[in-house]
Amino acid sequence: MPHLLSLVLFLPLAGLLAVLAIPTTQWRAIRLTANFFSLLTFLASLLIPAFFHIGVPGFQMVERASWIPTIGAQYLIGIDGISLLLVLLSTLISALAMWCSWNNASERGKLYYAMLLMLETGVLGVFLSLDLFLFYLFWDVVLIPMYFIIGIYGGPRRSYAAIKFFVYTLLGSVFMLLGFLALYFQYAKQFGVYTFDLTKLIQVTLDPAIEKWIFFALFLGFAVKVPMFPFHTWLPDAHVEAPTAGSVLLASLLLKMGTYGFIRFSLPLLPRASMEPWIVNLMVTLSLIAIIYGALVCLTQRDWKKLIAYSSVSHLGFCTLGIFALNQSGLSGSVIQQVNHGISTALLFLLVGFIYERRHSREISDFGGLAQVMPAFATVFAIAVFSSAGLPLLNGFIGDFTILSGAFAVNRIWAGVGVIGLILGAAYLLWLYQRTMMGPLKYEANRFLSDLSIRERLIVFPLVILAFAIGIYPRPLFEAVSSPVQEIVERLNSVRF
Amino acid sequence: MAPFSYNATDHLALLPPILMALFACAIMLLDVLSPSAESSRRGTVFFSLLGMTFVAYSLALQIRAVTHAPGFAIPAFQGSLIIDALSLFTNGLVWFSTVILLLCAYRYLEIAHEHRSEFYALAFFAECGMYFMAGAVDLIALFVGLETSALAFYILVGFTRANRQSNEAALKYLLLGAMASGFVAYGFSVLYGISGSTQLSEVSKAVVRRGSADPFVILAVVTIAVGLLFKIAGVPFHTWAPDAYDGAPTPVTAHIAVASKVAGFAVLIRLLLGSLASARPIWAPILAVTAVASLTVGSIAALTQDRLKRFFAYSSIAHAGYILLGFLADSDDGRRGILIYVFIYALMNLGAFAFLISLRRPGSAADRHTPGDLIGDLRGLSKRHPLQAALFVVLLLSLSGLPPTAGFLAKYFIFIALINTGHITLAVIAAAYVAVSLYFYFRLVREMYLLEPRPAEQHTVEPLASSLGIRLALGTTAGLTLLIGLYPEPLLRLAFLVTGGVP
Amino acid sequence: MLSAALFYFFSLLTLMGAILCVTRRNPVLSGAWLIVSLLGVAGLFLLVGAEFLFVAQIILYIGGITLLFLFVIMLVNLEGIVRVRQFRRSWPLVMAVGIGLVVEIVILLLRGRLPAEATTEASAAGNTEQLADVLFSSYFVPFELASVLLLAAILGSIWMGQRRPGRQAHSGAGERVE
Amino acid sequence: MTTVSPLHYLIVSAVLLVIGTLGVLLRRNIVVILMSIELILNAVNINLVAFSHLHRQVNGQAFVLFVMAVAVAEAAVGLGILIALFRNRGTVLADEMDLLKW
Repeated sequence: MPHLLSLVLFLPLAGLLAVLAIPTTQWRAIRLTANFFSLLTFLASLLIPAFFHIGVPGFQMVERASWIPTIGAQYLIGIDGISLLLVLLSTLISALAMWCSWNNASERGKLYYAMLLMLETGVLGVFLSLDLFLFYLFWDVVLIPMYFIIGIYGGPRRSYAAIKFFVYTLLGSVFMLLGFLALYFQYAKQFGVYTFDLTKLIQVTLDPAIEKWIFFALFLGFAVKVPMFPFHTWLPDAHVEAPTAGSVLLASLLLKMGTYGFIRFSLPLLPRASMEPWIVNLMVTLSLIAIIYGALVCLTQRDWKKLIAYSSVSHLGFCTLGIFALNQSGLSGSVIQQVNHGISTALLFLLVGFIYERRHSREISDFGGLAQVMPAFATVFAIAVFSSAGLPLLNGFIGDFTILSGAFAVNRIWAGVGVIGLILGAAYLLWLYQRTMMGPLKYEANRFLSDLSIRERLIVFPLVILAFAIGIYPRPLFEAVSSPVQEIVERLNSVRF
Repeated sequence: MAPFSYNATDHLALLPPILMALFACAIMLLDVLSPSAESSRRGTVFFSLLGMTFVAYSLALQIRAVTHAPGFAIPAFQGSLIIDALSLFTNGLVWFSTVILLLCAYRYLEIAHEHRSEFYALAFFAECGMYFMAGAVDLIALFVGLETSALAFYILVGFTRANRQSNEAALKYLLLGAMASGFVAYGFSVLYGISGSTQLSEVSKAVVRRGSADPFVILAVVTIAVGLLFKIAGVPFHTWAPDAYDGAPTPVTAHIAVASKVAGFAVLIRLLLGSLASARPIWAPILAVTAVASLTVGSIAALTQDRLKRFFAYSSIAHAGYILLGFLADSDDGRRGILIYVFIYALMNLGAFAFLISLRRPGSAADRHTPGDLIGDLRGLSKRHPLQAALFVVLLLSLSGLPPTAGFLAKYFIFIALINTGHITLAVIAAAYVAVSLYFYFRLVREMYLLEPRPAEQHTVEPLASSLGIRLALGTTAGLTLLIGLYPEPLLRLAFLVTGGVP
Repeated sequence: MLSAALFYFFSLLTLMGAILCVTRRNPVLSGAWLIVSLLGVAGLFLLVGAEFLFVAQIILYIGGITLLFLFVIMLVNLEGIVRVRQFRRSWPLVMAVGIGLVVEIVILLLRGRLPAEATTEASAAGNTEQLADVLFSSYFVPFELASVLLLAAILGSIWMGQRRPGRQAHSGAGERVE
Repeated sequence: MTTVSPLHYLIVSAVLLVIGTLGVLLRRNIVVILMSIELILNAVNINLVAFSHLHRQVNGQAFVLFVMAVAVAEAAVGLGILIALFRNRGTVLADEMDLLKW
């Protein structure tokens, strides 16, 4: 399969064109086409591991084509263990998100599905690009459909949330672009060639001061997206107002773009700046603040969805903590935790969405004792909560544990604060579960809520399976990430004096 | 005194403006001769499009000749006109803008009850003037070209003479524009004084000889820079722009925003980066202040507008700020950035204005708000006209500089030029304003997509006043905007070719 | 000596005329002072041997433009205008800037050095012939273009000045009352 | 003080330029603003003629002819628009054009 990656990347785009070709009134056909294409993309992406060689260093299945030769930008995509996991996650989550919107968005379904498909291509492009220019293009392309998904199909404050999300992330990304350009010129100065090729740019040696400036330019782009602590204010608004599919995609995939950016670009391209003690301390401090702050805010939430949104701040704090532990277990834990968070948050948001469709409320106090009327829902929700809280046997545990062991190796206090965050996390999640599911049925209105439908069960099924599978047998994941992570760690160590 | 001669190259250089002037006269004659008013109207449109075809052919002849010429330039008329890459680039864009004007004007003028052949004749006169702005290398030819186009524009702005706003816009444009030309002329007179010649090549030598600290050079460069910044509406010389844009018939607004600005930038390039390049220390600070002020005022004022054309006036002021930043980067990258930006600016603004024209619906001319004037008129448009709305979104994305549209590349090259020449602060400012511009452009998207139509308007599903010409214009520009964003290589090649040729 | 005296006389005429032109309350007076100023300029032209321009200035400007001004002033009935405030409120600031500007430009001019005066004597041909010669050789292109400019101006002023058929109601007397 | 150098002309011209500019910026009466623009263009003409004299050539004087043509055209069109405006509005005050902020 010579062009498998391109196929995966552009299948959703083909779906987008197909959807646009169908008249608006035929919304059933639109729905079917969109789901078909996203499923097809997922199936195609399942072929990637068959051609992927685990443990081989560098990028694989690289496709290179001339695109804008005058500025040295190429169509250059490739994959390594880290992006492999994220690509598989993206295609799966996109397909599920598409499917979970089966019953809504009929009125303006065409635009909705078109935007979802565009988003899928954008996210896949971000994880596949090895050319900085191409990467930036996909990075920004992702924002456009998200704006419309939140803005048109979201909650009451959707217009505010959508533009806030858009402007925040764009502001970050233009500075990221300036950072890329600085790198580009530094490379051209040293080698006399203009290129955005990641594998080439890595050879550039930078003046320490410039390297730090570039680091912070990139940091702005990635940190807004993650979001790291002071840049997180767009996240609760966007999540709460977004429709279910939007929240799922936002939490599971879009946030990962930020952490992926750190791992793929900041660390390998700017190793000295990334190892600079004060920068590492700053990054870790921000991560720890995010962990604790996110958890504390969760404890005070009354809105079900907002709580889950803030839990992402906390969980992503673990991911960035793992990254800036700058060692093998921290980094691989971080990557695996990104996948895990994708799975567990997707589950949580899907379940909130299912409840909201039935009850049209997200106030935690409106529920209570749901386990009696919706046993299947309660079970899946329990799995999601335990997975998110990091209980053993479930996927969350693996990631958290690896990250904390990585952090512990560097600084015990970091690990200590992390553990506190973990405990707080368990507290707010279990409390949420208790308030909504356990006890007697609080309101009569909830008595006749129907349990999960077949479609809903089928949607959550793969995620539940994955949560258990990763929790019990995480080895394939570790194997996939170990080689690329090792390369990064070696690169970092090679510049350490 | 050299005896007068007229040879083949002179003829080639003068062919396009001769055609323009001839067709302008012919159009007026046609109006007198044609039997009925209706046939006269249609005839005028087709005849003017025919004229544009001839002009295109003559420009194509020039392109063919230039590619064989040494140094990609053909001087004509003893060095008062030149055919080179810059002039052809500018004339191409002006031509395109004029065609869009002709395509869109018909419907608009019909609605305003002012569909007269004079409009088309004036459009040709304006183009004729801009031809000389692009190609003149003699102070007098340049000045007369500048004035011819400006004068035609004053009249076009006030063309809907029954409309007070149009009158006032024209008058204000004329008063400030005439003052600006006065400054330019004053600067030219000083340049003539120090060089003893009106030819730019001689002027350039004199300026180099005197250096950039010479008082006369300072006087000339400052007055010329101020005058030209008036023409392209850089802050603080922009006060005429929102009123002129708002009051003018929308097709004319598009033409001022695009053709007149493109030609203005061609003059700026020819003068500041050409003949007065050695005076960079004088004009660079003026341009830097104007650029940053334009970005700021343009972006902030656009946030508060509720009238569409004023909104686009401020938006184009902000764009002028970006283009001016390109002048500050003293490198080929900078020159290329300017050209690429100008090209893409022309494309996306023409599209945006074509869309605005299609919003226009019949209403009383005395009304302050004819339908289609306010940003609120866009509300719920995505439901009524999904395709037009989508195309407009593409253009807005491009205007705010987001990939994968052409607008991103325009800003990208300005960033590149700034970073490469060490203007990091300016690059950061420019980058920050991208986010601001996103915010204000997406106010329009919000109106179209996010907000429900007002209850009163839900019943009146009026068709857009869209003619074939308008649809053609909107489709072409939006399509090209997207295409260039995805595959910009041909445009970049063109820009490289042109920067090779600027004297 | 005589030429110096004449220079100062004409300069005074020009500048006084200009100042009075822009400060008069009544536009008719402004127009009159404009004529004085333009006459001064014409005199200056004569002093440096631009005879043709001297004639053109008098015929074109004073005979043409100024009359046009006066004609329009009569046409648009400016009685009310005379009694209202004539200057913008920001005038002190703008005045200060203006005076600063004059000082600045004069300093620049004084510090600058003029190009050496050409030594070649003017050719035997008269001023008008010489002018015609350059106009039809070096400046052939702008000369032709100027015809387009003037054509556009004619077209435009006719279009603007024309009374629109069926729209006279808009210029009714009732609207003029401010 | 006996010989008049071109510099004297330039100074007269500069003062005239500024008077004209101030007229444009300060006056409210549009007719007077148009007259001020004529003053600016006359400043240019004085400059050109003085330089033309300095260089002993007539190129500058040719330029003056073009500036005059431009002045005529601007005045004609400006007054034309003024009449159209007066028909619609009945005022010739620049800042009473209240539909559009000055």
